[in-house]
Amino acid sequence: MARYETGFEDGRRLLRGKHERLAYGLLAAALVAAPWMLPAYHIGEATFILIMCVASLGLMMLTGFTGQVSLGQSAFVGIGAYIHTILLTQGVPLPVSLLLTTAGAALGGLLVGMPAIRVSGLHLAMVTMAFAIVCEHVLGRWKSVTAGHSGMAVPDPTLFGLSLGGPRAFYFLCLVVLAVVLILLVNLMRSATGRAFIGIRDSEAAAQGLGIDVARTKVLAFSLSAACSGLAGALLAHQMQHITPEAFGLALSLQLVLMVFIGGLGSLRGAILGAILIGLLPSFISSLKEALPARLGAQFGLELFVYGAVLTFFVLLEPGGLNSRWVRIRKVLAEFPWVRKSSVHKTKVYMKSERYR
Amino acid sequence: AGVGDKELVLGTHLDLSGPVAIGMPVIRNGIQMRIDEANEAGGINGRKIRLVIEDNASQPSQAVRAVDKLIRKDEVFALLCPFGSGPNVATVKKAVDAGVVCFAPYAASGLVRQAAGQTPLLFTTNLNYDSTTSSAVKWATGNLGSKKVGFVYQEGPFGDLVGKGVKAALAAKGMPLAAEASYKVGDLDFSSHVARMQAAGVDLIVCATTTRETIAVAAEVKKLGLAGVNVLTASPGRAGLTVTLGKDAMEGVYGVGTWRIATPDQATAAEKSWAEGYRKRFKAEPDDVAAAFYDYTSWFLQEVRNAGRDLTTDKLVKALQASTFKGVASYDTQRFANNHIDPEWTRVEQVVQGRWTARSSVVDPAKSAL
Amino acid sequence: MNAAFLEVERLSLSFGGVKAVRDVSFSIRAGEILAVIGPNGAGKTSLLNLITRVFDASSGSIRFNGQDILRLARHNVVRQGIARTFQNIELFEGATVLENLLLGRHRANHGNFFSQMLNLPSVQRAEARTRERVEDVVRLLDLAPFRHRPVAELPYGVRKVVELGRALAAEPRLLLLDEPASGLNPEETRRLAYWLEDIQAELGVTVVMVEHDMSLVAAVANRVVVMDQGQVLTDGTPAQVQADPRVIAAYLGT
Amino acid sequence: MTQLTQLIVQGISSGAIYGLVALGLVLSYKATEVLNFAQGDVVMLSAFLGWGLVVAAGLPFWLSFVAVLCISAALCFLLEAKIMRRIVGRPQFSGVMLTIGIGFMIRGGVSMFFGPESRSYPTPWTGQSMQLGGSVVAELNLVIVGAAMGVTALLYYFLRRTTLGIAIHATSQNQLAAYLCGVRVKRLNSLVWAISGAIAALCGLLLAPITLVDLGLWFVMLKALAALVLGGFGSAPGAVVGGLLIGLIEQFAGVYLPDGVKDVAPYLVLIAVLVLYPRGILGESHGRRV
Amino acid sequence: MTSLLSVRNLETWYGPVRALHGVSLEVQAAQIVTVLGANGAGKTTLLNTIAGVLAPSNGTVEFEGRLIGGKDADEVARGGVVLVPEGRQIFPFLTIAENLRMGAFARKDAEIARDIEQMYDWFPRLRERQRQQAGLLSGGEQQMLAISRALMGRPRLLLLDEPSLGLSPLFTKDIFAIIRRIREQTRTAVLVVEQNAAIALATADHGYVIELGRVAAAGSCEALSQREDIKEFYLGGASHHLPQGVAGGIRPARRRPSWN
Ligand SMILES: Nc1ncnc2c1ncn2[C@@H]1O[C@H](COP(=O)(O)OP(=O)(O)OP(=O)(O)O)[C@@H](O)[C@H]1O
Ligand SMILES: Nc1ncnc2c1ncn2[C@@H]1O[C@H](COP(=O)(O)OP(=O)(O)OP(=O)(O)O)[C@@H](O)[C@H]1O
Ligand SMILES: CC(C)C[C@H](N)C(=O)O
Ligand SMILES: [Mg+2]
Ligand SMILES: [Mg+2]
Repeated sequence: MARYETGFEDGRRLLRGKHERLAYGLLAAALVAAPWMLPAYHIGEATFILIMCVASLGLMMLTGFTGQVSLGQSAFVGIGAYIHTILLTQGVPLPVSLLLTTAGAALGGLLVGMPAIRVSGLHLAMVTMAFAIVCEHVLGRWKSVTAGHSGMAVPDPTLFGLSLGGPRAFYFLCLVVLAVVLILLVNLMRSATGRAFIGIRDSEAAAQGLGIDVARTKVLAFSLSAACSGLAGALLAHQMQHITPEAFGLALSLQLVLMVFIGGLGSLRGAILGAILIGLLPSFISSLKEALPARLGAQFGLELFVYGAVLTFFVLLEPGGLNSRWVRIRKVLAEFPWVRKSSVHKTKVYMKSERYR
Repeated sequence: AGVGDKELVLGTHLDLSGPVAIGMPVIRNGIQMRIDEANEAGGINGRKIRLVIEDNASQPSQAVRAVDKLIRKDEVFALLCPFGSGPNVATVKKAVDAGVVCFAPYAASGLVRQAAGQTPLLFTTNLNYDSTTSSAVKWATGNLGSKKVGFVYQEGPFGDLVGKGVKAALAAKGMPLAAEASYKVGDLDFSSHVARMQAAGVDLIVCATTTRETIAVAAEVKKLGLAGVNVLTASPGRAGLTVTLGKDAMEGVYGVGTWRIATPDQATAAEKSWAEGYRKRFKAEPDDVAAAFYDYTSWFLQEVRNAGRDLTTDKLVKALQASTFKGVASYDTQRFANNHIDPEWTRVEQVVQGRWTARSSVVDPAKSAL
Repeated sequence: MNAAFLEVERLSLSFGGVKAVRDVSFSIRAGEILAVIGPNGAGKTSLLNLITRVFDASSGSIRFNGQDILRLARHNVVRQGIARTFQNIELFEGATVLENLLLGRHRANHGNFFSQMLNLPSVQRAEARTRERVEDVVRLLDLAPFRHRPVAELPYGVRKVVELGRALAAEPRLLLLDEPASGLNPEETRRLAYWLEDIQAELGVTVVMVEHDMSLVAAVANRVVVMDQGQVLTDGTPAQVQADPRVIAAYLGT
Repeated sequence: MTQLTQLIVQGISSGAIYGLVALGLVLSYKATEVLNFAQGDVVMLSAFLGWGLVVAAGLPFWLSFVAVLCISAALCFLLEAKIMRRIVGRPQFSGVMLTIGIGFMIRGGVSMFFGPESRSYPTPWTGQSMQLGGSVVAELNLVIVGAAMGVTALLYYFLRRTTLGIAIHATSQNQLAAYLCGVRVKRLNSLVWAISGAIAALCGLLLAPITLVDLGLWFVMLKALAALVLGGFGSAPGAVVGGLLIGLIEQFAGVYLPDGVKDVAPYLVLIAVLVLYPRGILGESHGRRV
Repeated sequence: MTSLLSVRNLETWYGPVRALHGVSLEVQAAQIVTVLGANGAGKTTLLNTIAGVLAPSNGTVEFEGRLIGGKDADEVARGGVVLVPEGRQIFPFLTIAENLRMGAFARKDAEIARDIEQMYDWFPRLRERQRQQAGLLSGGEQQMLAISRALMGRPRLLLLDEPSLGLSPLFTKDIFAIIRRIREQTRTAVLVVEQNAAIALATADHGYVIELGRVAAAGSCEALSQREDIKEFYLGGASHHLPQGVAGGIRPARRRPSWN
């Protein structure tokens, strides 16, 4: 079903047409019903993915839309997790602590962003990576506050005296947080600020020429993505039940970048698809191991190899990320009986230097 | 959970892809060898043993997911020898809360105990790094005449705990810690650590290091020709592998021994036959760490058998608490006191002609000095 | 109303040893179309870059509507109602034509970012207004067929028009165009001339245009400034400068 | 005093390794604008290959040395020709992602094939040291410093003075235009990757006797990245300067600053330098005009 | 008689979009041929396909009797067909001199330095700026650089995509004069796409008009210049200039924007 817009509002509407409303309604129902359909283990996995979605949405803001690659997102996740845990142990109620954590991480993002925006591209990736390394180190060394490498136990989440620590309740907490974050970000992306993000990504010179305050907008994107990551960190702390600095190291940053990249830069849906894929990968690999002959399955490094292979595969074969695959599938479905095999004509492509931006 | 009609499911998580992955093959081999033997003998009380191994990459967060999977998906009966202080501290509470026995985690025992809270389900066999190192340092100040002590350690619970021991020993003697230098797992270059020690003029370097780092520190000391500086490594660095790999560099290094390293000429009959079996099974030279983990597995399976056919967690815990054990790598018979291995048999050893050689008698540091 | 709308005085710019602009002075009245012509490398683009504050002038002043532009923060220049196009086309390649035009109206958007996140009614109203304005531009420039096309795949000529549209979407009072007709054929240039007339006559926008196509300059410009080697060579009506022998020698050729 | 010289020598020699690894990165970045995150893994792989040839196959050291250089070069050649070429024209970060994936595969593959144990092999320099200015210097350190200087000088000459070198710059700035000038871009890119592979192999072979042949060898990559950025992305002398700087910072911070600062000192310096000089120490400044 | 370049039935696609629908065209030795067409007609696509920048999905390109269709651009360039692409593809961080030297990359002879001097003589602005980064040149200067870099390759067929883009009227004339001179001196054939049809038709021998990816008209330049439709569309009416004060012209009615 092709879509036609019949007014300006259509272009901005969240769900266009009956079909989308139906599809997303079904999805919502499925998500709500899931905890009763899934075994406990899978609820845990699903919760983990929901949390990762929040974090990867944050990074998508920064990397996918504003074009600022950050390898330091783990630091904000870590900061969020620690602030939240410390606040909870001080007896701050959960919702307040979540808000304060988000604000704290946003402030952190602001402080990091202000100097960091002086550099861009791979330089920025390195600066943020350095920041993440330093941050992990500080978390490990600041023993009086963070208990150092031995880590801290995370109190169970409780809301008005109700424990949300059980897998099901916690799943819903994460689902609600994700939904709220998603809606806020969708709103932002279809308004002026969201467009300004994209403008800065595509041409800073032109953005400046159109009256966009490039520096301020970049810092805003930084701070926003840090806020999302911090919030995700708070939830992740509950999921882990015991937090240590290593949990928020470079590996997490890489994972997040992989999520937004494999999901498809420049699309919120991509962030979510990417989080699902990368989130499911470890379980996939461990079940693959069981399926393989014992000799091969027991090889050291198999996990790493398969992980790398999957990554390589997706980067090579899905240039637009999972999102663009999704869009193509949807297009085929929409045009269904009239499926037209789009004639594939390979075009030559040339590398465009990004130094000249 | 995990107790089937024909099968007993156990789980573990090791660092298969992280910075300490080098140490894992021998651990896995040791555990696997004992389980295979049990299965070849028809299983235990009519049940075959199946061990599910997950990867924790030495990362607490990944360990949490691994343990989640082991508990909820594989529904394991117990965790057997899971690896790493960080991963275990992060996961042990989860496991025991779910009613899963956690046996012999290779981690800083005190911290794991602390993380688990009061529970009868956790059994720790890893000698406490602090108490063992502490008595070894005391021994060194007495017997080697060390006056200034420096400390090189891995950041993290393992290093912290060893450090606690070192400081305790020095405090008892009224000595300050002359210098300390930390490193992160994965660091390659130890020249600045040793230079720091040199600058402080230490004559004993205590290392909370594993294989590679122990060798690196020892080699650096040799290279700089620091005469009269002794190196003492905490128990993880005192392994057969360290000497095999480090060769000449390791000559003269002291180590805190917490299990026997048998060399062919001093091996007992039991040890010889174990070594033979290991060689046959894995086409590799037997290893002391493998032996230690073979032992822990043996101990566990011994009590699984003693708990009887109608195996329950309670019965196993009772059986373990009442058990005694002496394996191929034990210095002497041990049992559990408050679910921690007792006595903590320890001795100081030194590499002489490529072999760990006893320098003290075997004692329990809790009861008497080395 | 006849006071100078934009007044450039003794403006200079140098890059290391290269003096790109030296002591340039001129002024425009509101509603005029001023063409800036001159040989390659004369400093025309640099002049536009100075007005939009891409570069900081070495000396001199620019007054726009009584405001000293050189004192403003870069992004605030647009708030004053100045919009521009670029010689080498600086569109947002990853976005569609419509998104490019919407971005053009950035300065006219209301609401801080919290209200945008919450999609408050005021934001919704502002967005609707923005879309209306953009549709006006689409209609004016006949961009409807390209509305949802990604800019990256459009031919050169259309991209030039999109860039003009983006500048117009900002509802500027002063429009700076850098070689708007380059890459257009005469037929298309004629269309452009009509648009410029509309922009001047009906929207009341003042235009400064750098251009090499003398047919366009002759057709729409009220006044022409000729630059050479960073300096103003002469100015006057199109007919005057076209007849000036110095201009012919340096620029037009015989 | 002797301690000071000793620290400087140590710093320079570990810095030289960082610089060498970074040089390899500079090369592939120069030609294809891909930041090769798999470089560290190639270093590690080469060390393992060295072990395989010297110990497992029992070949003489120098023969193995040459063989490893060739194998790594061939591997990187193929990597570019068969894989990296497919992502040409995609955003710069695709290359980072792809090489991260490939790096994982190399690491996984090595540990599957060789097993994760550490090992070591003898080299002509193992355990040799000499007196220099009153302090003890391992010969290996001198070899490393010499190799780094040699490679840098060669590369500098190649990139700056030869037509082919200028063609590499040109290709990275505007690939299409390079094609149109008749530069055989594809072959050139593969060649450059091969050279950077050979440099990585050299690093692996020099590093192995200092540490051990170990999966963790790829960690030098992090320091090399810091060196690369510190020196100014894409500048060959910058990479070496950055490497030396990081090596020295580490040594001095390790001895004179409070414990724990050493690990982060290079990164703190990196952040500070980039915030002050966004282009790095020797980075070229690229004006952009509109 | 075989032509220098002969393009038969060329078809080129951008993914699912077909930009050329079977274009055929000939260039004889030492001939200047121009291609005219509206925006998006496919002129750039045509030149890019000939030069090997794009791959044709159908049809053949033959140069000096050898098939070059589908070859990579570097091979085509080494074969003597050099393209000055749309959008001034210079090397922004190389100096002007280095840019020119890159133009002669495939050459091995000793006359490179002399040719560079020749370029400086033709484009004195480049000599003034020879040590400057090319990316900092003004638009027109970059265009000069792009053209002279192509000439450095001593092509036997020069493909020019809108050479006058951004050049001053004086320089546009110069460029076409240079093209003619090169043809005279070295018998280099030229295929030039141009919006400034007046000067292109005046310079060239033969012309093609492309519309929507097809050849709509072809013929000698005199013949083409006489055709009414071509005068109307490409020469901008009879006068070559827009009428003073366009308001009187015929124009489509449209709803006017209404702000202010
Ligand atoms: N950033 C810069 N650094 C050094 N020189 C520069 C820079 N920008 C411009 N120039 C020089 O200043 C002079 C004027 O450039 P400008 O772009 O203003 O010319 P122009 O009049 O727009 O020419 P054209 O008609 O070719 O576009 C040129 O010679 C150019 O080389
Ligand atoms: N990268 C691309 N992807 C998709 N379509 C393209 C792409 N490039 C060009 N096209 C389409 O191919 C057609 C021909 O474009 P081309 O650039 O060859 O036109 P042209 O005649 O050179 O126009 P101009 O005079 O504006 O330069 C146009 O309809 C254009 O939309
Ligand atoms: C090998 C080891 C004993 C060190 C390990 N990382 C630990 O924390 O206990
Ligand atoms: Mg200009
Ligand atoms: Mg074109």
